[in-house]
Amino acid sequence: MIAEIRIGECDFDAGAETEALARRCEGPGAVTTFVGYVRAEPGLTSLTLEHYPAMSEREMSRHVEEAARRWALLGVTVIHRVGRLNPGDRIVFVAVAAMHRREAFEACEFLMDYLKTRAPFWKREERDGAVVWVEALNRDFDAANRWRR
Amino acid sequence: MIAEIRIGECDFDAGAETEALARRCEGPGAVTTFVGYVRAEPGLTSLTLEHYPAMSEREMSRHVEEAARRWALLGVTVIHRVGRLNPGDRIVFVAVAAMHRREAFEACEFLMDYLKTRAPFWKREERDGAVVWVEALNRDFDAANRWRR
Amino acid sequence: MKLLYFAWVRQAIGVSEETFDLPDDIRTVGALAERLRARGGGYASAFAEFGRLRAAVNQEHVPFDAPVGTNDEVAFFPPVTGG
Amino acid sequence: MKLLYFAWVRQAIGVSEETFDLPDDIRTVGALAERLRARGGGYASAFAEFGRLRAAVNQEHVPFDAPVGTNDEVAFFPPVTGG
Repeated sequence: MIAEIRIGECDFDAGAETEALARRCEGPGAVTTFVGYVRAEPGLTSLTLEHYPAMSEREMSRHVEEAARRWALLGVTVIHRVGRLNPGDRIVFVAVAAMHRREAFEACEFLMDYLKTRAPFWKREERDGAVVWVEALNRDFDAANRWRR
Repeated sequence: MIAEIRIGECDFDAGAETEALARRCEGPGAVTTFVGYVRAEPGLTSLTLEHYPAMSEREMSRHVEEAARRWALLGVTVIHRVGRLNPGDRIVFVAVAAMHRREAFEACEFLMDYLKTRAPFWKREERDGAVVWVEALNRDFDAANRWRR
Repeated sequence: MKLLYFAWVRQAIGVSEETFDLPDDIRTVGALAERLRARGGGYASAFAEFGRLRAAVNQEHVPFDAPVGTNDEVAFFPPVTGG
Repeated sequence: MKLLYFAWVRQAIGVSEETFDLPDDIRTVGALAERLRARGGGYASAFAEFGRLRAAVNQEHVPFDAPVGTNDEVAFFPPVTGG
């Protein structure tokens, strides 16, 4: 299983990353991807992401290892941006390559659910001139708990 | 809900399609995509896809409409290639844009499960010089039946 | 009526489409399939096992007990394998 | 030991990291959080409600009853909101 994990301010090209993953895996049947964006909402002018650098990459590696234990995966790419972003900007990319689509879908959703609830990133929004920290959502924890066993 | 459905011999650029969908939807939170490839398997030299042109696009439109009834979606792109393909070539692309990732993941998997079991496409493989029609898989019908209600 | 064949059904029969004058006594997809099978040759082998076939009337999936009419487009094919 | 603070915890306290000599009587993350709260000011507000805080020891998530040692890196932060 080939894993690539990147955290940084740089934007990413979802198509190029998808193709790079497929090539690295030499003939997967399926690649599932997720791209998360800063939503365009009235009043929202920017989103700033901070993280715990020593922990965020380690934590994401642990999630990828856990996914590889649960499903037959050929490769995974996880990219998470940090810093100041604008509405419509890409935030996060998860791509999973597998021989069959079911594994690729499940592992991709699992990685997003874990990333949302365990990877040490925090968002603050600038809304109508005020800066507010984004609150964690119960539904994200419910989503992550589905994978417990 | 903005839907785009294309069937033809042309290849596609998954990244450009993902971005085009996100732009059309004006600020979705999540885009989930699936890319299906011709698997690289020993002995497999080519895969040829035929379809029922008058029906395939209509059937795929019906699947997209059904997905839009079940989930709050902002946009969907479905691309299916036909003709002769080689190992590693892209076959199919499904992208779903939504405000939240759960809807995007579920609708994308639903569309793939329906496409696999209801869209009128047929594959024949050239393997070690012999031409064989691909047999439908029970697991694909089991996957599609999960969505029945 | 217009008849269409796909994949190995088409290969067995040797044509991809044909025009067919629907006899009055054929009212369902299954009865139509039986009549085609009775032609023998490639038709007999294509329609040997109905369990291996699927059908569409006017571009919609239908079971073999679905009705057919004289202006319908009826297609016979194996279970689909796209995606 | 090294202490790290993130998001509104960092903003309330006013520093992102500091060195701390762990007293012998503090053996858990929770006891450490209580001692920090007792400093008052920004610490008192950052640690006002433990239910709103999460912790990591040496870059791994831990509950508040987890042990801490003198060479650990301990981080306090709100529930994460990435992705």
